[in-house]
Amino acid sequence: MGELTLGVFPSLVGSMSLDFAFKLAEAGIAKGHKVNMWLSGNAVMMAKKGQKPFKDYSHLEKRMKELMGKGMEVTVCEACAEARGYHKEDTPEGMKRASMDWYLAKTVKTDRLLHIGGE
Amino acid sequence: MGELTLGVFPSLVGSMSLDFAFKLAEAGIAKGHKVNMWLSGNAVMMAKKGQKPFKDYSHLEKRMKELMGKGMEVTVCEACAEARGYHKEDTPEGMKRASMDWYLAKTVKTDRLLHIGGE
Amino acid sequence: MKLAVFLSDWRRTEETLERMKAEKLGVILVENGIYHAVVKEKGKDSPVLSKAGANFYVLSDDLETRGFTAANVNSKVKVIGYGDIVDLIMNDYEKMAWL
Amino acid sequence: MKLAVFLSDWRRTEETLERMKAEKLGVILVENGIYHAVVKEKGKDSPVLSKAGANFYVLSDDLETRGFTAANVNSKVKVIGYGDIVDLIMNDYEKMAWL
Amino acid sequence: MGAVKLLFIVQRPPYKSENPRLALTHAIASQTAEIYMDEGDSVVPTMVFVGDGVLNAVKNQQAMKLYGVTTTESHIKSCLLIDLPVWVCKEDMERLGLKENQMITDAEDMGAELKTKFVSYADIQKEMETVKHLLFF
Amino acid sequence: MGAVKLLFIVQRPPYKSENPRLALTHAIASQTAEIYMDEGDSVVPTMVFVGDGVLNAVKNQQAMKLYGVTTTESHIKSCLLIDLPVWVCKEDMERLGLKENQMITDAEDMGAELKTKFVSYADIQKEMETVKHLLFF
Repeated sequence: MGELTLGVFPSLVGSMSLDFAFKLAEAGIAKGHKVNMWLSGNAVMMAKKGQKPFKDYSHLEKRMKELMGKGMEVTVCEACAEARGYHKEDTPEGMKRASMDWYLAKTVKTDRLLHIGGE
Repeated sequence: MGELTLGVFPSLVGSMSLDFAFKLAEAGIAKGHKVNMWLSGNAVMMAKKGQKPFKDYSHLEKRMKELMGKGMEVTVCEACAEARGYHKEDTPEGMKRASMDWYLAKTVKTDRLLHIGGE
Repeated sequence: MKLAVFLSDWRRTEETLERMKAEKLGVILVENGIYHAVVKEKGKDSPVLSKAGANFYVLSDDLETRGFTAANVNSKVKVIGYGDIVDLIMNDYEKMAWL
Repeated sequence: MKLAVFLSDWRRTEETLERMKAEKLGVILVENGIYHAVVKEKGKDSPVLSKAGANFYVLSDDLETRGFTAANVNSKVKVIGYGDIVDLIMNDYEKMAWL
Repeated sequence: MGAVKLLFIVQRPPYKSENPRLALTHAIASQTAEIYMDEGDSVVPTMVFVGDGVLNAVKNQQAMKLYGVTTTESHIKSCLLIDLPVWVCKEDMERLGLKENQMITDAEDMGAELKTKFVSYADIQKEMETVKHLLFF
Repeated sequence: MGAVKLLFIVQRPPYKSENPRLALTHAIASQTAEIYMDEGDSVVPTMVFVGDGVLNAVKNQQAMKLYGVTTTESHIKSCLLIDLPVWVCKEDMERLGLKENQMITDAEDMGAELKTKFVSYADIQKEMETVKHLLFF
C-alpha cells in the first residue's frame, strides 16, 4: 500500500474541490493507503470549528473527523489561517497547524502528490 | 448627491475584489455620496474580527471601520456567515448581519447598484 | 440604456461583453481586465477594444499594481482613478455590469 | 513520464494540456471538466478529446451531480468512480497535474 | 418607488462556483424583502441563464445524493414555485447541443404553475433595457 | 530519499488569484522544511512561469504602494535571493509581446546572485519529466 498526499487550496464553499479531496481521501483510505492532507489558501476555511451544516453549503467537518479517526493526517497552513482570523482555539480537534514547510517535507516520502491549486 | 450600493461576493484573500470595493466606497464617500455594502458568498470573510494584518494578505478590517465611521452601512449575509462558522460574537463592531432580503430591499431606493459577483 | 461594464478578468468574460448592446456603453477595465489595455497577444489588440461605439477606461491602480503604466496603455483607452469611476457610475451611466 | 492530468474546468485549462507531453497520459475529467465529455459545442467534440495517445476518464459523481449520465458521455471517455481514481493515481501514473 | 425590476444573469455553469446558487437564493429572497421596504414598494426579479450558464438548467442533478448539497435544480424549481420567472437562452442551448427535454421545464412535482421560458438572446437584451438594475453572477 | 525535486508551475496572471503568491511562498518554505525531514533529505524546488503566468514576472509592480499587499515581484526576488531557480517561458513572453527589459531579471538590489532564466517550453517539459512531483498553481 502506498502513501498519497493531497495539497488542497480552494475554499470550502464554491468550487467543491474540497468535497472532491475528502471523497478521494476516503476512497484511498478504504483501499488501505496512507493519506495526508495539507490545507492552504482559502481551504483553511476547514480550520474553523462550529460551522453550521446547512444543506445549501458544503459541510465537511464531520467527514474530516471520521477520516482523521482512520489515520489521515490533516494539517492547515498557520499563517493563512491567522490572516483570516482563525486562531488556535478555532481549530477542529485532531487537525494540526503548521507552516508551509510541513507540506514541502511531506513531498519527500509520499509516493504520490495531488496538488489541487484551483481558484 | 446620490446613493450607491455595492454587493460584493468574492473572498477577502484572492481576487482583490474586496480591496476594489472598499477603495471605490472610500472614493464615493469622499465625493459626498451615500454608500451601502452587502457582503455575501465568500466575502463574508469580512465578518470575522481579529484577522492578523500580514503584508502578504489583503487586510480590510481597519478601512471598513473607518468607512463605517463615515456613514457607510455594511451588512453581511447571516446564513453565508454561519455556514462558514462566523457567529454573532465574531462580527466586527458596527457591521450588521441580515438575510439576503436586506440586499434586495436596498436595490429599490439606491440610485446605482454595482453587483460584484466574481469568483 | 446607459451601461457601464466592468471587465475584471482577461480570458473569461469577453463573450458576454461581445453580445451586449447599449446606446451608451462604457467599458471599465479593472483587476486582470487591465491586460486588455496593455497586452498585444500575437501583435494584435485585444478583441474587446474593437467593441463598436464603446468608451474604454482602465483603472490606474490595477495597472500599476501589475507593473504597467499609462505609457503601455492602448491609445483607445483612458487611464482613470477610483474617483473617476465614482463619477462615471453616478453621473454618466445608469446600469452596471461586473463581468 | 506517466502523467495523470485532472481537468477540473471547462474553459480555462485546455491550452496547458495541449502542450503537455507524456509517454503515458491519462486525462481525468472532474468538476466542470466533465463538460468536455458530454457537451458537443456547435456539434463538435471538445478539442481536449483529440489529445493524441491519451486515455480519457470522467468521474461519474461529478457527471451525475450536473444532470448527465454515462449515456451522454463521448465514446472516447470511460466513466469511473473515486475508487478507480485512487487506483489510477497509485498504480497507473506517477505524476499528477490538477488543471 | 413601487415595483422595481431586477435582472439576475447567470453566465457560468453550476457547482464549480457558488455564484449560480447565490443568484437563485438572492432572487428568492425578494419574497421576504418587504420588511425592509416602504409600503407599496417591491422588488420583482427575473432569473436568466445565458452563455455557459444554461447548464444550470439541465435536469436530474444529483448533488444532494452524491455530495449532500442542495441541487441548483431544486433552487430553480423553488423559483418557479413562487412565480419567479426563469429564462434560459435558446441560442446557447443550441450552441451546446442541449435539447428542451434535457432541461428543467417546470416544477409540477412541487405544485408550481409557472414554467421555464426558453427565450432568444434578443429577449434578454430587451429585459436588460427594461429593468432598473443588473446583477451578473 | 536524498534531494527531491519539485516543479512549481504558475499558469495564471497575478493578483486576481492568490495562487501565484502561494506558489512562491510555498516554494520558499523549502528552506525551512528540514525540521520535518530525515537527515540528508531535502526538497529542491524550481519556480516556473508559463502561459499567462509569465505576467507574474513583469517588473515594477506597485501592489504594496497602492493596496498595501506584498508584490508578487518581491516574492520572485526572494526566490532569487535564496538561490531558488526562477524560470519564465520565452515563447509565452513573445506571444504576449513582453520584452526582457519589462521583466524581473534579477534581484541585485537585494544582493541576490541568481538571475531569472528565460527558457523555452521544451526546457520546462524536460524539467517536468525530471522532477518527482508537479505542483500546478
